[in-house]
Parts: sequence; C-alpha cells; structure tokens
Amino acid sequence: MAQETDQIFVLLTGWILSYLPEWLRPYGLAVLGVVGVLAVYVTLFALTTWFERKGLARMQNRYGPNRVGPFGLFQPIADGVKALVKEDVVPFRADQVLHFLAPLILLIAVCMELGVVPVGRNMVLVDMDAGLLFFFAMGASTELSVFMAGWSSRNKYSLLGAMRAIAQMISYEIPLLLSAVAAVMIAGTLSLPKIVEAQSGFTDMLPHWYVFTPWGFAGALIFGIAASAETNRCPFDLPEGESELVAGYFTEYSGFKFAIFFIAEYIGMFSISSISVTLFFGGWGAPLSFLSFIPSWIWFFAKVMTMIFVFIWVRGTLPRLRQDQLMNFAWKFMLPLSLVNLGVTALWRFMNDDWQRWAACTAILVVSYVVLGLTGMRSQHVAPRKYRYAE
Amino acid sequence: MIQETALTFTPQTSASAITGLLWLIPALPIVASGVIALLKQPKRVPAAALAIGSLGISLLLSFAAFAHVIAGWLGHMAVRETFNFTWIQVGAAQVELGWVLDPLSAVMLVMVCFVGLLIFIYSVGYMAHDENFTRFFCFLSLFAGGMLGVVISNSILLLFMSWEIVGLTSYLLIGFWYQKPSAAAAAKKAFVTTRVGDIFFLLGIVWLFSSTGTLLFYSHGSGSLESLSLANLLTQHAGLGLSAATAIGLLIFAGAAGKSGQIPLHVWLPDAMEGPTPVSALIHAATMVAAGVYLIARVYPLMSAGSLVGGTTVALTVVTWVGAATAVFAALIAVAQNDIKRILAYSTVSQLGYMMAGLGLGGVAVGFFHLITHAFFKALLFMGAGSVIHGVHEEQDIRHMGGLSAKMKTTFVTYAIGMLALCGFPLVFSGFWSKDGILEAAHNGAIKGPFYLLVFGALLTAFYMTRQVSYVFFGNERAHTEAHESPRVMTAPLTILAFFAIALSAIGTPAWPWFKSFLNNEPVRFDFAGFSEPGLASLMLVSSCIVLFGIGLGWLIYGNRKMDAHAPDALEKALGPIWTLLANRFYVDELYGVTVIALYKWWAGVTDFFDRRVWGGIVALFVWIFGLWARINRFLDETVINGGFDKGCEEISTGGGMLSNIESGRTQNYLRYLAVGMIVLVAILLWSARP
Amino acid sequence: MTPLTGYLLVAALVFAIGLGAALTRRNAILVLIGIELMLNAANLNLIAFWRYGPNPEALIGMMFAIFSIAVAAAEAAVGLGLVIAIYRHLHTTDLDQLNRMKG
Amino acid sequence: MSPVFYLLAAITVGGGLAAVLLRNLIHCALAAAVSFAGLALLFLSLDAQFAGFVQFLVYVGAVGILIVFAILLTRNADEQEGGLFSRTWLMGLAIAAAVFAVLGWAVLRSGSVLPNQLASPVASVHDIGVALVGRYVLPLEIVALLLTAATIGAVIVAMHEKEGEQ
Repeated sequence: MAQETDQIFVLLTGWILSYLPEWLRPYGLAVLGVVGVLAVYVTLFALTTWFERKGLARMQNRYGPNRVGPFGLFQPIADGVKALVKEDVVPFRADQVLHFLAPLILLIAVCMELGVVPVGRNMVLVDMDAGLLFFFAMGASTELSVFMAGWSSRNKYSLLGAMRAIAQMISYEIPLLLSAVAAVMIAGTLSLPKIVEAQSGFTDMLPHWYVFTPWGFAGALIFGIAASAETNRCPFDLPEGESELVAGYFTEYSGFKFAIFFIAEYIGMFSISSISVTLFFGGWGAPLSFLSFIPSWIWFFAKVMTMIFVFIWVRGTLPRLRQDQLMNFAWKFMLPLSLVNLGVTALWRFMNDDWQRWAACTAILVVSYVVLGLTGMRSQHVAPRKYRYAE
Repeated sequence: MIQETALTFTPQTSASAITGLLWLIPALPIVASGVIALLKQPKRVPAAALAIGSLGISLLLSFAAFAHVIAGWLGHMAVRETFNFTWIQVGAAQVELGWVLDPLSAVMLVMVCFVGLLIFIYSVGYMAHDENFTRFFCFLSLFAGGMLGVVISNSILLLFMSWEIVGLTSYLLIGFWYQKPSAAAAAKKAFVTTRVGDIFFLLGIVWLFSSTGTLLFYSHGSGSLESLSLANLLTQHAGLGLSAATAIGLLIFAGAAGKSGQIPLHVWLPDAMEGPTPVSALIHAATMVAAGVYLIARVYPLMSAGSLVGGTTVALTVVTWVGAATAVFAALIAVAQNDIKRILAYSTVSQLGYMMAGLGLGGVAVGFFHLITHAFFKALLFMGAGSVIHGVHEEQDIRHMGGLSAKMKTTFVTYAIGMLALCGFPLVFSGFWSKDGILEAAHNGAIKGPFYLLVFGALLTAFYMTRQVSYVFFGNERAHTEAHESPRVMTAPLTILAFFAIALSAIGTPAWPWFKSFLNNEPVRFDFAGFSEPGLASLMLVSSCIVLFGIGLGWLIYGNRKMDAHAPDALEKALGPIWTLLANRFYVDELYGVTVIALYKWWAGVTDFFDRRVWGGIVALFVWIFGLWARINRFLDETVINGGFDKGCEEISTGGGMLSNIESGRTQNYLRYLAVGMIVLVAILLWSARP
Repeated sequence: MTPLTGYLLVAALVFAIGLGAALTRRNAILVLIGIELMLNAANLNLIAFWRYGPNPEALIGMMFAIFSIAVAAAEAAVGLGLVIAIYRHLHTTDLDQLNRMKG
Repeated sequence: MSPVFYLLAAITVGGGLAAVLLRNLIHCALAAAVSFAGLALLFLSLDAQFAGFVQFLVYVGAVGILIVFAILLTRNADEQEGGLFSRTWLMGLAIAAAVFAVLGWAVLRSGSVLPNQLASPVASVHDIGVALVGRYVLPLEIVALLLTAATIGAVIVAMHEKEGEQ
C-alpha cells in the first residue's frame, strides 16, 4: 500500500501513457512531466505568496490578506487577475526587444532548473548525469536576463539594481557552488537522484543526511545564505531595495511582465531550496526510519516548504545589508569558509570513521569560523564612500 | 703499511643511506645563503638563524656520516662509499660528478662544520653593529657551503667548482668592508693571486681528464686515483723525465699552494687580514687555507704514485721542500710584525708549510692531523685576537695594547692555551703531538734538510708567539681607550675551542694513534710501546726543549716589562738591517712589484706607445689623405651629385614611409597578417596533400 | 555530407565570423568578442572530432575542449581588464586611434 | 543531418553574425551570448554533456557578464563616433571570407578521409572526473594556477589607480 501511495504519480503517468501509441509515448511522458511539475510548483507559488504575506503580517503583528476567500486564501488569484488586466507600460526610450525578452528568459531559465530536481522516489523529470552542473548553468544564465531587464529599461535605478544584482549573484555563486561541491565530493556523483540515494538509509532510525555531519552542517548553512543571496531575498534584497532604488531592475515593468518576474523569483526560490534539500537534507528521504511509510514526495515538498518558511522568517527578522557589507561578507567570510569546508570534506572523506574524524572536522570548522569572523568581518571604519569609475 | 692493512680491511664501496644524503651537507648552507640574500637588510635575526641553523643541521649530518665511517672502521671495513652520477653526456665523453665518504672527508666535514658553526655564533657578536650583517651571513653561509662541497666531492670537477665558490666568497668576505680601499685592494690581491694557482690547477684537471678519461677520484676501480689509472699515468711521460702522474701532481699542488698560501703565492694571505676577524678565523685558520692541504691529501695517491711505502716521489719532495721553506720563511716574517692579526696570518702560513711538509714526508695522516689541530687552535687564536681587537676598540697594533690579562680574563686564558698549542708546548697541547708527528716524519725522511728547517721554524714559532702574547697581555697598558671583556656570545666559542685545543691531543699520541689509524684504516691499539719507537723519545725531548727555549727567549726579551708604544722593538737595535728586512716581509710584494707587475706595466706602456705613435700616425695619415679626397669630392658633390642624390633620398624616404605603414601599430593589421599567413599555409598544406 | 563535416563547417563559419569581427570592428571589446568566437569554434572542432573520432573513450578531445574553455575564460578576463586599463589612460576603445606602437 | 543540428547551427551562426554586425555594443554582447549558448547546445547534441554545461556556465554565465561589465565601464559604449567598422573593413572582410573559403575547402575536400564513427560514446561525468584528477591532473593544476594568476592580473590591470587620484 505504502508503495502505491509513494509511486502513485509514476503509476498514473504509466497508466495514461498506456493509452498512447508507441511512437508518441516519449513525447507524452515529457509533456506530462513538464505539465505536472510546472502545475505543482505554480500552485505552490500561489500558496506561498499568500503564506508569505500572512506570515510576515503575523510577525509584524498585522492580519495580512484576509478579504478574498477564507483567510484571504484566494488573494493570489486576485493578484493574478489584477496583473493580467493591468496595462503593460513600456518606457518610451526603452529597448523594446530586450525589455520584452528579459522576463521570459528569466522565467524559462528558472523553470528549467526544476527539470533535474528529484521530487520523489523515481520522480525526476530528466535524470541527467550532470544534473547539478545543469542546475548551476541555468542559474548562471539568469544573471544575463536580469541585466537585460535592468539595462533595457533605460532607468538608472533599474541599471543600478541590475548591476547590484549581478555583482551579488556572481559573488555568492562561488560559495554556493563550493558548498555544493562538498556534497558532491562525498556522494561521488553530480546526478541529483544518486546524491539522494547516497543519503538514504538509516542508522537506528537516524537518517544519513549530510546536514548531520560537520561539513554538511557548515555546507548547508553556507548554501542557505548564498541561496538567499542568489534569489535576492532579504537580507540580501538590495537589488530591489524599494527604499533605495524603487524596485531595482524591474522598476519599469508593469502588468504581467512584472508578475512574470515575481513568479520567476519565487520559482527560483523553490528550485534552489529543492536543491539544498536534495544536497543536504536527504531529498525525499524520511527524517526518521519509522516515518518511511509516508510518501517520498510529501516529505520532499514538506522540506521545501520548511526551507521557504525559513526564508520568510529571515525576511521578517533581519534588516537589509549595505552593498559594501554584502560584498565583504561574500569575499572575506563566505568564500574562505566554504574553501575551508571543502578541505574539511576531503579530510572527512579520507579519515576512517571514528570519533577523531568528527572531532577534527568540527574543530577545524569552528576555529576557522571564529578566526574568519574576527579577521574578515572586522568592522570597517565608516567613511565617505569612494566611488571608482573607469574614466 | 697500506698493503698490509688491505689484508685485514676488506674495502667496502656499496653506498649507504648517509652517503646518498651527503650532498645535503653543502647544499643546506648554500640554500640558506640564497634565502638570506633575498632577505631585507634589517632582517638580522632570521639571517643569523638561517645561517646557523642550516650549518647546525649540516653538522648533525656530518656527525652521522662520521659515526657511519667509525662504525665501518670498528667493523674492520675500509669505508669508502661513493655516489656518482653523470652530469653531462657529450658524445662519448661524459662529465661525471659525485661525492665520497671516507675517513678523510668525514673528519674534514666534522671539523669544518664544527669550527664554522662556532665562528658563525662568534660573528653574531662580532658583527652585531655592522649594518651589512645580513650580507655578511649570506657570504659566510655560501662560503661554508663551498668549503663543504670541496670536502665531499668525489669528482675533481665538482671539487674545482666548489673550490671556485670558496675563492669567490673569500674575495667577497675579505673585501667585505669595501669602503676601505685597503680592504678592496686586499680582496683583489687574494683573488688574483689564488687565480694564478688555479690556472695551474685547471691545467692539471684537464690533463688528468684527458689522460685518465674520468673525472672521478674513486668509482669501483675506474676512478683516476685508483691503481688502474695510476699505473697507466705512471707509464706516460711528460718530458723532463717526469711521469704524467708527477706533472699533474705538481700542477695540482700549484693550485693548492695558491689557496693555502705557500711560497711564492703566500702574499695575499697577510693582506687578507683586512677582512672582519671572523672571516680571518674562518678563511685563514680553519677552512679555506686548509682546502689546499685537503686537496693534496685527497690526491695523495696521485702524488705518491710510483713510490714504495715510506719512499718519496718528485712531487712529494717538491711539496716537502716548499712546505718547509714556507714554514721558516713565514715564521721569520712573523717575528717582526706588529699587527696582531698579521702575526697570526704569517704563523698560519708557516703552519700550512708544516702541514704540507707533513703530507710530503709522513703521508696523509701526519699532515692531516696537524691540519685538524691547527684548525682548532688557530681559529681560537684568531677569534681571541678578534675579541682583543673588539675589547680595545678596533686597535690592531700590539704596541698599543698590553696588560690586558687583567682586563679580559677569559680571552687571556683561552688565548694563552691557543698560543701554547701553536707553540707545541709539551705533552698536554694538541699542537705538540701533531707537530711532533711531522718532525718525526721529517727525521725519518731520507733527506734531512726539511727537518732542520722545521725545527728552526718551531723555535721561531714559539718565539714570536711569546712576543705577541707578552706584548698584548703583559706589561704596562698602552691602549688609547679603556679595554673591556667581550660579550659571552664571543667568549663561549673561545672556551669551547680552547677545550678542543687541549683535548685533541688525546687522539694523536704515539701511545694511542687513534687518528692516524683511523685515517689509514688500521686497527688501533693502546700501548706505551708507541713511545719506544727508535728516536721518538729523544725527538720529543728535543722538540720540547726547542719550544721551551723559544718561549723562554721570547719572555726574556719581551717579558713582563714596561714598553713605550712608539719605542723601536727590542730586537730592532740588535738585528738592525735584518729586522727591517723581516719587518718589510723580505720585500716580496715589492719584488713582485718590480718584476711581474712592472712587466705588465712595461708591456702596457709598449702597447700604448704603439697605439699612440704608430697606429695613431697611420690613422692621421689616412685622415689627411681622406681630408684631401674630401675636398675634391665636396667640389664634385656640390656641383654634380647633390641634385641626383637628393632625389634619391626622397625616393628612399617615401619608400620607407610605405614600408613603415606595415608597422601601423594597429592590432587588427597584425591580426590580418596572421590570418593571411594562415590562409597561405593551409592552402600550401592542402595543395601538397592533394591526392 | 557526414555529420562531422557539418559540424566542421559550422565551426569554420563561426571562426570566420569571429575573425571578421576581430578584423573589422573598431571597438576593442568587439574584437575580444570575435576572438572568443574563434576560440569557441576551435572547441566545437575538438568536441566534434572527439564525438566522431575512432576512440572517444580516450576523452582526449573533450579534455582539450574543457581546458581550452578554462584558458579562454582567463584570456577574456585579462583582455577585458586590459581594455579597461587602456580606456582609463586613453579614454577610447577605438582601435583606429590606438596606434601607439606605430613603427 | 538532423533538423536539430540545422536549428542549432542557425542559432549559433545567427548569434555570431548579430554580434559582429549590430551597432549597439550591448546588443552585440548579448548576441554573442546567444551564440555561445548555441555552441553549448551543439556540444550537447554531440553527446558532450559535461562540456556543454561547462560552456554554458563559463561563457553565458561568466564571460558574457564580464563583457557586459566591460562595455558599461568603458563609457561612450553606445555612441560610437564615426563608423562602426574600421577604415580597412573591406580588406578584413575579404580576409575573413578567404579564411572561411580555405577552411571550408579543406573540410569538404577531406570529407572522405574524416573519421565517421556513429555509435554515440558514453562520457559519464565520473569518467571525466577520474581522467581530470588522474591522467590530466598536471594540466588541471596548471590551468588552476593560470586562472588564479589571470584573475589577479586582471584585477591589478583594471583597478590600477593613478596616484593623486582620490
């Protein structure tokens, strides 16, 4: 029984496909998969917008959306309709083509990221040998679209926002990659399902998730921070800091294009938290051995939603950084720490399994954390900022 | 003797681990000097630490090697381990390098490292106020490396390289205070003089290589110092009735003479005292001058080739005579010197003479034992002198010292020990036994000439050392300034060296000739029968008496009395012209001045004359002719050619302009040329590859 | 036309385009873009030969391509840095005006 | 030759042409990025998955951004005074055409001798990784060194401040 519930979607696709002629089946499979995944994630997106607004409101001691439907549950739909019917204003001097293309490319890129995520046992759209690499490649291509958006709308706020966004994405992509590489080193593969399998299995009802190892813990933290910077979430949301540059690179966007940006940002969030769940939190594995009867996909989405909630929580809690603080943090703290973490992972990989391994790795990480915190993050003396142009 | 031991001692040549590591011993100081050279000037502590640390490690390694050899020796093995490799392969001829570990090199390694280390430590104190401290240690370290290289090298080429490194660094160190013109001159002198010897040395090397075909000393029977090649060297004749072996030996000896200041190439050594005192101690006491002796000891088989045991060869005779002559000559000069370090320098020269004579007469062990003992007590004396100089604020004239025995206790005691050792004071001092060994060998020698010379030298040595000591430490104070004892970092090495100056005598007595047996790979036994060799006891008695007589004489003349710094020397009245002759060092420098250098001057003058008059005249003539011709031409030019020529110029310049357009400085043009070139190449390729 | 030929032709075309950019454009950055295109064309060749070559399991072409990608990245970084430096000194990126090295 | 190949080739070449011909530098850069992406896809169509993704990551992700930044840092990017091609553009064009002609000629002529092994090879990331740290470890290290040096050099060159500038 548990098997069926676990594999229900797989069985479902199989059943549907059985009605298709032979030559059509691969395409059918692809279509079904894409439609399924997109549908799920877009629904989740809709829920999350509501959830975020509610959560933030609760944290700020407000009510949040509570007019449309029960608990304002239909708010997202209302927003969607609003966005659809709004006029799409394009600045006169804007670069029409790029201005139009930017959101589409962004959306496409982030949606493709979802393609390699194993959302459940035997439930991955494309089981790619280099899945993780694909993920990062797609993530890299979002930067260009962001730039297109910022540059094409001929608005200095947008351009500044785009520049900030790109600088931040590039800077934080490095710790992101490095911390992911740590997991790859242990799992010995770039294919995400295999990474998940490497984490499946229990020692008396405790799972083998990487987050429960010193390097995994550090890696998960680094990955999480870098992820929230990648997705321009608070406290790293300078690119769209309303109070500084109106809305960053999508200042000049309105109507459904704006909605697309919105969707893209959230899908990006989902995909990156899916990846971090996959890498460090055992993917679709159950947290405790006796909970395995619950279907894997439920576990997966539960974990993803937990991550999302953490994002929201952080957003509700932390203030926004300043640009130079952001960069210093990236280059002087995250990068060295992730490098150290890489080294520690290698150590972990080659020391034999006993308490010394734990002691050594933990010690190294803690020490480097403290040292880096003391040295790298020493408060820079506040002075009139120096701007350097290339003229 | 050697043959007989060969029965009991199985020669063993398989290289062991320590032999494989032997190269580290010279490499470490050299690397250290390289690193120090990169340091900034104010970085004194790391510089000193690097130099001393590296040499310390080398010392440990040397001890390991030494222990290895001793172990082999106790196990009745004639340890001679070599590690050879081909450096360059030129057609058939291959240039081989390598290093050897045998009793000789082991002892020398330990000695050089040990004394060197002490001197390093000492110079930390001595050079403390010099702003070129770092450079100094760079040079010192490089010097030590070169010296150790000389010691371990098994290939005469490697030996020569290290030899040259040593020469270079001695040049650098003597001229360390290059602001002083005298120092610069002395450095130059040392360099040039040793070069003279090295030329002969190089000739010897080339000859040896050409006639034996190998550069290695020992490589499993095929080395140049092994019976096979020695035999065929003996058969070759070099004219003048000399065999090739002898001739090569003499050439090499010339090199050795240059380095260790034998007559007539001794002139650089006294001047070299311009360098800092640790340098004097390092170069002129322990190591560099010993290099020559070591070289002779190393190629001793070549020198003694063709002689029966105990017998002698032409080469060895030359060595003996030169050594003995040097011993007396330098000792005589030393009597009349007033610069504390000069006296020591001349005594060094004479002691080197002793070593050479010992090598020539009594074989490796005799000369080499004196080398070792001398290294210790002479280093002690030099450093003591340095301490004295330091104490009286850079005063080097012994007439302006005196009465320091009270002021500088440690220095005095140690210095006295060194002095007694040098004089060969009976029984307890190492110098006695080593010198006695030489005298004994000389006494047993076929020809007695050297013996008398050496005995006379011993007398003189005792005399001038007494003179010096009584000038410096006794009598009234004549120093300009208040003397003070030197810091511990300087006195501690003195104490250690003083200890060894005495202790070393334990291993060289006839009763227990440990050192000799060790070098000759004989079993050592302890019995007083050693003393009962014919004539030995009487000889010891004689030499002791001579030494005591010399000391007594010196004390009688210069003893504890008041002297005026500017009054003429006590002997000066007595000896008169001889004294001036001695004081002016037999006018050797002047002699060279009027002979060799004058010759060069004259030749330079001749060429100069030719340049000015003859060639100059011819040139002037041509100039005049051309001038005339030019006048004619000018007329033609102005009238006829100009027009056409100007036209041509324009053409050429325009052409040049067109050409220079190629160099437009535009990247894209260059890229363009590249592309065109590629097209052409590919086209040619395809065309040629057309099926 | 075998597949390999097709790929090689595409590579040649891209190479020619890049060369054209490097030869004709006045802006230094465009020249750099052209050079990058040429490098990529070369990479395409490598990969194509690897794919259709006799023994692809040796991975030689693949490795070659990966390394050349890495090197090209370095090249781009340095090149653009130089362009910026030149711009800072001469206030232009116009190659027609950058003939300091005229002989 | 599958239609996919033609499509990708069209994307690549079109992007390249656009990058060369467009007037606006930013457009050129983006077109170049398109061309790079097309190349990456071509790699994928050649079963070189890893190389394709790396190409995508490096070129579209890094180099593209780098170029764009450079363009923005050197102002007067979009207002190009004078023509957009150098004075001797005709010659350059001719040479480029010649190069293409020669290369194409070479390729077509040697079509018969070219290897044509159709079975698609398997180059799993694992194999590549093993090869990278095994047989090719030295080049790998060297390239790493090179990249570091290049990064530092680029930073130094680009961020050199004239003294007195504050």
